[in-house]
Amino acid sequence: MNALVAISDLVVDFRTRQGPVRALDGASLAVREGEKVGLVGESGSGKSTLAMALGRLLPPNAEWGSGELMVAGVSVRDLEGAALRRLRSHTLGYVFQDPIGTLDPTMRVARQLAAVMEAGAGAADVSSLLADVGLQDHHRIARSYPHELSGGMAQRVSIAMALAANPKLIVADEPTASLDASIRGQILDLLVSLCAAHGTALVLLSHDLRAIAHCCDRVAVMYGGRTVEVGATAEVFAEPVHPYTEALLRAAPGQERLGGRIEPIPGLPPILTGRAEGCAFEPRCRHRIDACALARPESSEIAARQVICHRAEERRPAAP
Amino acid sequence: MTGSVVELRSVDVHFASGPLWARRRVHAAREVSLGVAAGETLGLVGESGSGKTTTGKVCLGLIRPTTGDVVFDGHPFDYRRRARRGALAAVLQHPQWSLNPRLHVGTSVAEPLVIAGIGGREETRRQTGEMLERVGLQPVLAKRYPHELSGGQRQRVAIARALITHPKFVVFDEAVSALDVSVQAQILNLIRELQAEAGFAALFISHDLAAVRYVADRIVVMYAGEVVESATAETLYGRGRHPYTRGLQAASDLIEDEDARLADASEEIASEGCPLTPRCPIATDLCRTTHPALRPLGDTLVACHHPEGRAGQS
Amino acid sequence: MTQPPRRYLRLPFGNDRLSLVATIVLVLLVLAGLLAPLLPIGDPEAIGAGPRLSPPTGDFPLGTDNLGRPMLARIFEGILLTFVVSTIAVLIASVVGAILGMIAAYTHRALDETVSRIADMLFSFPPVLLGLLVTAILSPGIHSAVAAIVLITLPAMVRVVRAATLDIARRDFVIVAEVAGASFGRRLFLHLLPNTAGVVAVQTAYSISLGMLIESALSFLGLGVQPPSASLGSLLREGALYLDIAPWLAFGPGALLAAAILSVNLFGDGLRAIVDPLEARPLR
Amino acid sequence: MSTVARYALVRIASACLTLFGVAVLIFGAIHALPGSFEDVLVPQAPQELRDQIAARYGLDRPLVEQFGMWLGRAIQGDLGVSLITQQPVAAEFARRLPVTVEIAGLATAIALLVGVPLGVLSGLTGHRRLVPATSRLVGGFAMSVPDFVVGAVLLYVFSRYSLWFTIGEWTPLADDPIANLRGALLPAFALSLLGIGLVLATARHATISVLGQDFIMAAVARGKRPGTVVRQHVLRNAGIPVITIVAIYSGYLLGGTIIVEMLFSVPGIGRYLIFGVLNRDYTVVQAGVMLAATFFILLNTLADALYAALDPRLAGSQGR
Repeated sequence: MNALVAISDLVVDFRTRQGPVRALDGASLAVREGEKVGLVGESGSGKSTLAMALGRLLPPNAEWGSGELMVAGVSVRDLEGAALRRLRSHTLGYVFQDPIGTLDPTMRVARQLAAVMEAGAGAADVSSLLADVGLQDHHRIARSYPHELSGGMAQRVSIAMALAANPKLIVADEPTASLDASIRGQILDLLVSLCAAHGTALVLLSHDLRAIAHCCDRVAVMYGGRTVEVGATAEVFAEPVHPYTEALLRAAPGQERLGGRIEPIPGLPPILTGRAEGCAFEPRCRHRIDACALARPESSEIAARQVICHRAEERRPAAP
Repeated sequence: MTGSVVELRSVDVHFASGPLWARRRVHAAREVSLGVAAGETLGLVGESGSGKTTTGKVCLGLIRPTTGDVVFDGHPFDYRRRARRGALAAVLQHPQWSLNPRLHVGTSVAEPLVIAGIGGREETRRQTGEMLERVGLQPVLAKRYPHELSGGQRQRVAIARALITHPKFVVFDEAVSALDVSVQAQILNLIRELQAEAGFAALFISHDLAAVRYVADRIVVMYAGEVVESATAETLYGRGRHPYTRGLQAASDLIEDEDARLADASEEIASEGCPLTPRCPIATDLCRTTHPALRPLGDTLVACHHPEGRAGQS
Repeated sequence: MTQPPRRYLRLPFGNDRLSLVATIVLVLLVLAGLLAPLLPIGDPEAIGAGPRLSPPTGDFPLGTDNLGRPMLARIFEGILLTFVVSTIAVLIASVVGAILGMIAAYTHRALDETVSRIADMLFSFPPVLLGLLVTAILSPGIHSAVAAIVLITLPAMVRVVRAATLDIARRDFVIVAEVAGASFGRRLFLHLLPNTAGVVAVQTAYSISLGMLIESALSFLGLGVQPPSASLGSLLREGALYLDIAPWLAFGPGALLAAAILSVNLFGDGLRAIVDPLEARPLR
Repeated sequence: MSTVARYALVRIASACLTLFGVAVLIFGAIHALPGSFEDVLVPQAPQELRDQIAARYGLDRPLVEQFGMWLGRAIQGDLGVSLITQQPVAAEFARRLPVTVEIAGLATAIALLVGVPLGVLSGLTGHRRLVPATSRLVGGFAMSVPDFVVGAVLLYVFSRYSLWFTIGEWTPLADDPIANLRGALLPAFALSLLGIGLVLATARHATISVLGQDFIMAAVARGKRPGTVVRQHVLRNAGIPVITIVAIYSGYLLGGTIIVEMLFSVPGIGRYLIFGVLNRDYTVVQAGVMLAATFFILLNTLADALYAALDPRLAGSQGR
């Protein structure tokens, strides 16, 4: 399988009134064709910036620094005009957090769907597309306005729109965060099964570790604008190498036993204004050593994962 | 339920909703009964529109029930504000709106004391500082404005303000939902510690079963304004009895459960019979016609005709 | 790590220079009106101080009117009158409107319905027409100009404050204060009022510009300020009579009126940008 | 009954209610305050003559009864007789109405034709610093210069160098359309300036806020051309607030024509009304204000109907 996405040492800053804020501080990630990759991180970790950078959709106050971002063999950074639109319309498909807000409130669903399909697509094509995303009642839904749909139905419509042009990669940014808990599972399942059926790669952004564990082959954990641990999902979650991954797993409620305690990570996530000179997680880390604050850790390969930590070698998991 | 600090007895809440030309009557709560004892945390879980926030507001006296009774500390709820100053408190959802943006943090924390008329100026300042320290903040933050604080810090301040009068009853409505995972855990542990220390009765409302299960002793599950299951936290670490509870569990644990796949139906709430029928994986004709009553099953109360799942139907 | 650059001086409108310039112009205009009696520009009401209908000269920088009064002095008197009349009227409307709007939004629903309905009714009179009606009833003069401006700007203020109050009243900190047992007055004055003040200020600024427009329109029609006092509108009315032979009489007050209203509007824009910042996101 | 039908019914009922309230307000204001009918007709007459006149006009009856009679006649199209000229008021208004409607219509058309394109364009290019400043200045200038100032300037310039336009002569449209336009364009332009400013500012603000919505970002992420996004999504959504402002502006026009008709000696309703006010001809004032308010309420109701067509969320069940 070929690399569909290749990101290496990508740096992105945002200009703000209070000066520059660094969103990506040397992020690296590769996605192969048809692969499902999870991107985990808290708000401010840079995962949304990374996702938007894939389609060159960053807001105007963003500044691309050093590093490379290749999608399907072309450098996204230099794309302009028709080539950029082609990347967005044919190579990539986006699914966003608020499904009702991403649909035009003044247009019926059928018209919005027809607009993203090939010219000449008729009502039958719209119906079959809706049926594909599990909407049985497609006549009624095609005639509906977005506000008349439930969040779950609207997200199915958005997924249909993202898949309409048969893209190579779907980028889903917290696709279930605004939905009711009881239907999150089915929306994720739908997304994963459709991607599998079309051979489409998936980049799934979430702060919900369980969702990532459920859906993705590989996971990239982000902190302070860097991908601090990248590896096979099951292995990373079973035996995390990076202390942040470990701490994150312990902090999420749900996996503890009755009467057990979850262990919060002390302190707050960092806001970087420039290149981090040490490890960004150092102030909150239980395993920190003197070197962590002084030297910037580089990526190393440990047990088939990429880990950015000074102590990665000593934390190597026991061989299976 | 004896010894309850707050008790709802068969509370119904109706209100008119929508514009004049599409006015509907909405049943926000139907026959809701629950009680919270001192030192106990009752979890209330359900998705948007389930009536959990309405129930919380009834407990706080912000909404008067259409029918049914609210009992506070053994007496019918006294809706005159003087009667309950300092006895009730709330921590709500939005960190960006939890504090008045025009007031110093310290002023906001001290406000319940000032309203209740407890202590002089010096005493108030001392208690504000102490309270900030107890929620893990530096007392110097009292001189800051809310916009200078992070979301997690603002929720800590909101908790400090809620507890400063030593209330008997505190409602936490989606108090951690807007926070990041690592900060969420800090606040959940803080709530647990403070309750063990201060012994107030707490109602913890959330759509996140995992968070509710972590802080609560007992859990009430609501759907479409009704209580569908009431169980101990211990029970819900295992398998829930109501299909809706199992749907929530499947979502939070992402487990495969044939009886837990709730549909995303277009008309979500049935007008007759069990309200979950259109979405329920194990619904039968009985469910479509007859409304299930809340009945005991072991140490659990459940409103379902088939609490044992598909296997139990045979 | 690099620190963001520090700003040592903060101007009221930050980097919004247009609003800053407008504010300075506004202050200068009002100062000119206030200090006019001390300046060596003549007495605005001295009939025959110079030749009649004189074009601008060294002695009379803006010429003289049909009674030989110096136009510069009359314009300075006029700008002050126009500004003061509309500001007083709008301040009355703002106070009444803010109180009505807040109470309507935060008390009983029936009161809210009543207040909103009356505001809607007042709003359904075209502004100048409402001014005409008021002067028709009260007889022309400053008092009816003030009444007209109050009635015209009040409904918009009520609407704006009501909407802002509804928005703030559902916020967490207001609900929490109510749970803690805060009195109605406390919630109103400590929590709602300070958080709607920005909106009131913006609306007041825009209302003042509308008020100046109304006052000068009524005076232009001869229904506002009566001689011998002069506002910019009444000066323009006189000027329009001599447009063929002495156009400078009309252009001075006209230009100044436009400048004053523009300054108030730009000042309002600056205020709005502070209260309700709207970031532009371009298409690419 | 469908929601749409019920929505229409409620709108119409509320318009009628507002109209009735306005009628009460006007009638009450004119009759309750000092300066009565007799004072206007026969200022220094002896008491018997005053009583006679009062009886003739029904002024000796209770106020409620007078109001009822007036309203009853007004609904049948009888607006009374002018106190000064003794001519029926309704006929006078009917004769002058087309002139005022023409000028107001022309002014609205100019405001939309100039304001909408400029506003949308400046909203779309809002990130360049010069554009917002220029559009603020142009829009602010248009909104700030009172129409009688513009009118005076136009009057001065064109009475000196006539340049095709005519001033002070009015040819009815039916007689000679070209000659009519030569007289109507200048007053219409003077009136339209405020409209241009209002429409420009509103269109700009609406465009900017629509551009910030998620569905625009989603459309861009689908690789749509900027022109397509503007045509399909921006214009439709930004049109809603523009309609509101045009409805408010046309209300202003009803008063604005008074001044411009005076200045340019146009024989419309405004001039008739101002003479009514100056002579305290209460029947004329009462009828004129009532007519204008009716027209304004009608316009607002129409605008509401238009939004409901453009924005399905309004007529529907008001979201979830």
